[in-house]
Amino acid sequence: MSELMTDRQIDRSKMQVSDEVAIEIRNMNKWYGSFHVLRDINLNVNEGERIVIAGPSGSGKSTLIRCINRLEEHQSGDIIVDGTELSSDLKNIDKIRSEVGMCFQHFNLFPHLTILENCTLAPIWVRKTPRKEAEETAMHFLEKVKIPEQADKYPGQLSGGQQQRVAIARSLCMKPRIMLFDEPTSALDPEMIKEVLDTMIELAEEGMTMLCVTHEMGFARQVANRVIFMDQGQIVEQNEPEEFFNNPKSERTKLFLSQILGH
Amino acid sequence: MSELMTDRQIDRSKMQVSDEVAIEIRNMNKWYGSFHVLRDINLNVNEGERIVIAGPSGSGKSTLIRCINRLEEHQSGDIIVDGTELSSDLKNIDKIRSEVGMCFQHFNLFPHLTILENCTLAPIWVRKTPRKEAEETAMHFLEKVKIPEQADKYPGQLSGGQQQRVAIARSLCMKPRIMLFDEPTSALDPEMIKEVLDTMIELAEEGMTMLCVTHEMGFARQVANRVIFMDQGQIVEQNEPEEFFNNPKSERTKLFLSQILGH
Amino acid sequence: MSDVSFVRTEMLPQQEPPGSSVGIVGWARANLFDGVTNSVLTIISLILVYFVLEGLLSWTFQSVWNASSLTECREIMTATWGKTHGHACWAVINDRWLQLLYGFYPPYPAEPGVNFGENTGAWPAYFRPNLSFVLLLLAVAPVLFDKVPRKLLIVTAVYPFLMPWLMWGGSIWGPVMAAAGFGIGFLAYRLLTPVIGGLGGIIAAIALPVIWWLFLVGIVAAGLESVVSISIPEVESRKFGGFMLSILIGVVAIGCSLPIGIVLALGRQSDLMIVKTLCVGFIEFIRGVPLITLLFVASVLLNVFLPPGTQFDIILRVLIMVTLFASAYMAEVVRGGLAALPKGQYEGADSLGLNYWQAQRLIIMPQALKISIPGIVSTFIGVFKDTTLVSIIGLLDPLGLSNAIRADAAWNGIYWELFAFIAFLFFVFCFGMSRYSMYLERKLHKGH
Amino acid sequence: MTTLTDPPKASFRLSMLIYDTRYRSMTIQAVAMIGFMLFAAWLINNTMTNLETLGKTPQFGFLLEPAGYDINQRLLDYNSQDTHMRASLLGLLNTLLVAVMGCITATIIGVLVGVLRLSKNWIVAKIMTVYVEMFRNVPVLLWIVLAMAILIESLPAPRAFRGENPEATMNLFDTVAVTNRGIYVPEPLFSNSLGNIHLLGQSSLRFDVSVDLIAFLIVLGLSIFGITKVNARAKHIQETTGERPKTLWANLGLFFVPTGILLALLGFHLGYPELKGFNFKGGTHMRNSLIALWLALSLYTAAFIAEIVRGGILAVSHGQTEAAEALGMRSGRTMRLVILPQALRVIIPPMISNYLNLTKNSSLAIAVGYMDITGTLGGITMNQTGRELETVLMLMLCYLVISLSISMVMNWYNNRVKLVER
Amino acid sequence: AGTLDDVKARGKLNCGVTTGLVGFAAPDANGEWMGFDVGVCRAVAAAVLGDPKAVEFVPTTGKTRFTALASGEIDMLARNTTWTFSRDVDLKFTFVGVNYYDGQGFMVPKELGVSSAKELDGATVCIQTGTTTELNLADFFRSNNISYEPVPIETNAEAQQQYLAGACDVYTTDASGLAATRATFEDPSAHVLLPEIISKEPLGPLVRHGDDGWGDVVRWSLNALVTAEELGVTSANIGEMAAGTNNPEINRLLGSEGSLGEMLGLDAGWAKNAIMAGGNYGELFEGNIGESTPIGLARGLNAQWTDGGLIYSPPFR
Ligand SMILES: Nc1ncnc2c1ncn2[C@@H]1O[C@H](COP(=O)(O)OP(=O)(O)OP(=O)(O)O)[C@@H](O)[C@H]1O
Ligand SMILES: Nc1ncnc2c1ncn2[C@@H]1O[C@H](COP(=O)(O)OP(=O)(O)OP(=O)(O)O)[C@@H](O)[C@H]1O
Ligand SMILES: NC(=O)CC[C@H](N)C(=O)O
Ligand SMILES: [Mg+2]
Ligand SMILES: [Mg+2]
Repeated sequence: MSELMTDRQIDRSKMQVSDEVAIEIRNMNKWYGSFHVLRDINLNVNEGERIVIAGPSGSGKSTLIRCINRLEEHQSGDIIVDGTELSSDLKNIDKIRSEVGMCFQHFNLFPHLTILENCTLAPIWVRKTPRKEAEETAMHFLEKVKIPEQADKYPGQLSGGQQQRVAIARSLCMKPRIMLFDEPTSALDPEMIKEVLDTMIELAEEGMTMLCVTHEMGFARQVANRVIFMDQGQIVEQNEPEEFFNNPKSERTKLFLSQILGH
Repeated sequence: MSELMTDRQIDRSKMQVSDEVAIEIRNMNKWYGSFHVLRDINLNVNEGERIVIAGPSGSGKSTLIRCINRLEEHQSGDIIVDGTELSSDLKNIDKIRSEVGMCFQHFNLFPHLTILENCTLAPIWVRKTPRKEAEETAMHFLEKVKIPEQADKYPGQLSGGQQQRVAIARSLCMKPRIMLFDEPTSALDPEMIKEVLDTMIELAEEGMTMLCVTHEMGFARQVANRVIFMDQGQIVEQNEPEEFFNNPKSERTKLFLSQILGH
Repeated sequence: MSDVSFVRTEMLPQQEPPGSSVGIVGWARANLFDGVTNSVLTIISLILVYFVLEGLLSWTFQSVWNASSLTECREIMTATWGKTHGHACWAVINDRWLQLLYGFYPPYPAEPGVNFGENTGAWPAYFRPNLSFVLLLLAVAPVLFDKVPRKLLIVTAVYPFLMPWLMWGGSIWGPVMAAAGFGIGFLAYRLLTPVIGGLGGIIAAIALPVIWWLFLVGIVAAGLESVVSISIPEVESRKFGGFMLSILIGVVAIGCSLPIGIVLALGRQSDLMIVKTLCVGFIEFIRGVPLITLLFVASVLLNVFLPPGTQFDIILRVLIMVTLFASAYMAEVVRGGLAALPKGQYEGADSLGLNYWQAQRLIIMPQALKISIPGIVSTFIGVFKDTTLVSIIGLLDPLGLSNAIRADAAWNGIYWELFAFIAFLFFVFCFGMSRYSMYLERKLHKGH
Repeated sequence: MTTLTDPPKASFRLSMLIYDTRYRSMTIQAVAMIGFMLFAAWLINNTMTNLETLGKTPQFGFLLEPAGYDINQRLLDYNSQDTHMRASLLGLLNTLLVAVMGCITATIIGVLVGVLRLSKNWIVAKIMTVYVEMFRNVPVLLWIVLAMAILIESLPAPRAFRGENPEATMNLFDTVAVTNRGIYVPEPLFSNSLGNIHLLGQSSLRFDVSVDLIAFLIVLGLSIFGITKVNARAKHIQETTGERPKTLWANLGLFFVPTGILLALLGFHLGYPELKGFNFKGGTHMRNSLIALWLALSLYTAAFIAEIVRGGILAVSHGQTEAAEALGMRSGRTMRLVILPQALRVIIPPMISNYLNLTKNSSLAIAVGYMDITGTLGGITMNQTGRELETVLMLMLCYLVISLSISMVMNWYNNRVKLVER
Repeated sequence: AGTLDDVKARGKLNCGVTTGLVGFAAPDANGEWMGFDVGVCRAVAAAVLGDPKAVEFVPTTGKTRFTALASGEIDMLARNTTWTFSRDVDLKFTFVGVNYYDGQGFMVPKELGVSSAKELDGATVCIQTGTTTELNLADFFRSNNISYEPVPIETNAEAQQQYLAGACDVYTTDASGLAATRATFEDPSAHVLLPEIISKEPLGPLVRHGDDGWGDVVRWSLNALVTAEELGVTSANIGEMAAGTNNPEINRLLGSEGSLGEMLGLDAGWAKNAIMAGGNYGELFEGNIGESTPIGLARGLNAQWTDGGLIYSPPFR
């Protein structure tokens, strides 16, 4: 996959990692029917960390991050987000979901609402923010992703890159402390990828905790402070990006890296 | 856009231009509703000429060549193809269409017919050729475009480049004296573009009169004997390829060339 | 962050999921008892199903099959179970099922004494509707399924002429000569076009068959019949009834409405203002009124609209009206198919020099119709169900027959058994077809 | 062909009518028009000749003659001496009545079933599937007849309520009687009634408007106006502070207090049905013919609506639900704010064409003796007067007007909700 | 051409009957139509075509019967139809005679304890739509100033079901129909016919106006049946009688004397054929609806005039 197509200077100094734990996953297992899709996952994410998850298709990357905001249910082990344990307790789920933003591969904007409405919907109904305030926040984030002028259009009228940026803005409007990205650029054309990655880098610079499933290795190298490699539902290797790319330990990782960096 | 990716020697000597007029367009104007899409077009094409039409999107290139076989109706001026004036007279239209072959960007093959049937349909029904003969001709042209072995497949089973070549063969089966191409390669992957361009070059070598809307500047340079540049419904500049590329006269052309050759 | 670096040394094996989430227990947990509301719903549903089945099954299966009248049925019930309620008397179906299926279609050749004497049971003429039905399946098979050999298309082409002959009987020359009309049209076009030009050829190709059908078919057919007599006994349409009638009306209506519907759809799509207005007017008119009013027209008005003295029987009149009715719906279905075709197909055809009709016939229609098949099947189901309305104007379709049967002294007072049987047959037919159209829809989805 | 002279400017030739695209379309249209006119003329001519021989020239005078028959289920006053026109009017109202009632219940049942078919509960989903398939694949006429039969056979006759130890009793504290002749419910009565206004005098189209009703509607209107005000304020507050104040009690109060006062002023009381003689007297009677038709049409149409609803919901991609959930919205809100608005676009157009079908199917009322317009104008009136042409034409006209109005609404809606796209 | 010629040319008589009324017309399991009205059709067919089986029975509802006849779809209608002024004059049909003198009656369950129609105030009445009985009913209750609630029903079978289930208190239609219906009840004795007969319902076959020749054929076919009973000609003894008797009227009737058949445009044995088809009037009556059948109607008004009834045929002369 191509290197990150950004020409700006990335300011790694701002990306501070505190040592407060944001997400803690302990011995987590998940099955789809009788298919063991996540096996004994252990993962600690500190606040401000930027983690990239990579791995071959079907290795359970999406499933893992979907478990974190309970879009999928895990069957054993614990997931603790920001001190709250994810259980079947609806209140906990609500609490966690409003602190974890999620950004999908296919954006999943609401086509019947304008961009602005997309961004204000959840703050108004979930956070009970006054409309005015919600709209101001929304405009703030839309400016941040550089499309304030599209606020009154409908998603169908935007390009893919713009839509993905709206999706990010929409999550940000809930002021989450953690952002999950599931292959946010893989449905986009090369030019648009750049737009979206730029936005993500900016977020990283502001110290947002991020978990990102992506194969943009340039992004991983420059932004992440940890890369996790998954295979067959397990975390096979994790390391700092430099180490990970230059000096992979496991055979599986080597094979994978040779493939995706090779061509 | 990339240079022509062909490695074969192009034999320009064979490409003779006679001085018989194949297409004559005089003061032609066309409107879509109240939108003046073609303005005062004057163009003479001699038999054997190979003309490339270029220009920015929306400049009316497609409309122009669609007018030549009356897929669109023009409102004023004359178009005379091979001595027949294009008027509302159905007989003339039929006559011209059977002498002018057209090849679309999206191929427009008939998905319910096999390749062979696609190619024999018009000869049998329009030219009233006996089926046997039509099939022989079809196979001949399929061989020419190098896919005789696909004759019994359906279009859906072929790759884009193969489909486009079938589309060319289909037109050729009507033994047209003039071929019109509307961005025949722009829906194709780079590798497939080569296949199609090769086929077109071969045609050119055989002295076929060709009008081709394309942005393959390599093709234009090597094959065309005239390049026409259109903008806003007008012919802005026309010249021999060498002159056109190396020494454009109009500002508009310069700008355009810098854009498409630049990146 | 010293804990960052981690390498798994050995891969974990695939484990069995916790017991509660798989197997029957897991399934039940996930699908039936997932939360309080769901559990309550499940229990209520189970109780409901139990009561319905209990009543229905005992009624259906603890029943009387052999009796010659309702009274006898009741006697048997009283003797067996001590009460007459809660038990079905299927004897009425046993007694009348042939009638419910075939109406009054003679079980023997319609003109007794021809070859078979008065012996009514000798040579069941039921084989004629049965054969028609089997041939129908053969005729539509190549249209509906890709894998069927193309040769069967011959059956499809012959069927429209063969079916009326089988059903109504009479001389074979009538249908043959009617089919010959198409041959005449074709020949006229072929032979006359070089002589009098394309336009003349077309006019001749239309006019000659029409003249042939209107004036000559009868005479020629009669002549041929007197020379070489090939005929089977005639059956008046009055004798048609029961499910045979429903199927007949449905099949004829769909068969005939297809060409009309195509023409209407093309008219509605065209940019010729008047043609378009006429087509839209017709379609919207037909779709705007209930079928029953059209049937009223068939039964009380059609004769008024036709030239004085025209006589043709009620079944034909109903066939005409139901056909018109189906055409309007068919036109909309076909229009949907046309709209789904990319514009490039029209342009491709144009650029090759095909004229309008050639393009329609060779390029557009084959594709549009294929897309429309699910819609056509649904229309057929609708029309087939709607054939029950003919009972209101006195035709003896299954519902009409149920009235007639209940008017027989032997079965006066019977009720549920008849309707259950009729509903069951309709269900089997329609359900089968709707499944088929779903299968088609899925296939179409995959194909694109 | 090097030199091209000016192309010959051909003068008009007859063959251009066929071969010239400009004239050809005119030719075709002219031919179509002439063909249509000839056909119409032929029809009209036949009709005229035939009617002359039958001695029935078309005329509509019969509409003003006394009908002579009675109508049991009626929305306006009527007796057998009223004209055929009034009988038709009553029929038309009955058609509309059952159509409107049917559409409402069909929608409710259909939406419910459609949603339940998607339920995670296997058995509920399966039951709903059985229901849908059962109703979709059996003719509606059969269902109407069966519904009637079930009502008649399974409910108690009025005489079962009689005697010392009646086999059947009234429901809901003796206020509602469910019998096999229909359902008797309490009717509203006013002791200080304001009377009626008679409109259109003695003509066949006359109708009465109850002043009580008008007063009631006005007060209700005012209440609802008040409620919208309260809600608007609540919305305003929500937009400024984020919290939506509880409006339930204010709404309830606004709704019930004024109307309650008005009803008290008018001396509102309920007239209860009571078994007198052969039948229940008093109360409002919904005849079983109406109920059977209503039930059958609703259940039949609901099966189709259920499929539409299911399809509509499935058409909204799962990603939408996930996105909403990821934003922290609960399932109820997700449904209301995200899924439904999108599903409705897909659902409404086919739904309306099903309403149309229901209205047309209501013409099967004759099968159960419900006096809709097909039963009156197209049934008894046609039969007693022998004016087939006139009655059938009028009948079609009525349905056509209803259908076209519904189609117009549909087109309007479709244009309004088109998704904005590039 | 006249209807008679049409029928002869066709070789079949199209006869309209009801879609089903016990005793009057209904198809059996073999699709053979049976009943009193059917008998009239067969007699006419036998008279005209010599074959009682040469009939095409066209089931009609109360609604379609008149249009079927007016449009020529059927040649005659024998569908327990009442002879009324407007049907004759306005709808333009010729009633050729009366095969059953009827009147509209009421049937109620015995347990209601009703003994007179006047006590039916407030009752729910089942009634067939599109019939004279529907109009009579409205008139009757109106003139007696009592209220009722009509339950309009399309067919007799449906009406019977509703009545039995108690969906209506009373069923009213032609008394013959009532008796026929009651006869098939599980317990006929639980239901009574009220004494009032509120209308005259002369039921008879009818044809279109404007073809008197055909009207005569049907009329005299019916009369032949009546006269045959009066003269003692039965299907059993008709064979020997046809050979010639000493009663000249019988001879004229059966064609051994005179040329009545020729005058009608039929062959001489026309009446003989008609009578052989199903017997004379009395035999038809007894065989289909008479006291020996489950329906069990007494002759009553429909006895021969010689027995004090109204059945009376003009002379064959
Ligand atoms: N709803 C489901 N039911 C059953 N199996 C599923 C389901 N969703 C995913 N799976 C399976 O679980 C495994 C992991 O899926 P997941 O989507 O997490 O992979 P991934 O690593 O995100 O792959 P990709 O890079 O292709 O997105 C796959 O084998 C997939 O087939
Ligand atoms: N059917 C139509 N109705 C109205 N306007 C049209 C129609 N087709 C094309 N146009 C307009 O006419 C102009 C010329 O269109 P045309 O397709 O000829 O451009 P083009 O030069 O081929 O552009 P491209 O390179 O994008 O294919 C455009 O502005 C287009 O929007
Ligand atoms: N019950 C009937 O169908 C006939 C009723 C009545 N004799 C009539 O002619 O109208
Ligand atoms: Mg994934
Ligand atoms: Mg173009």
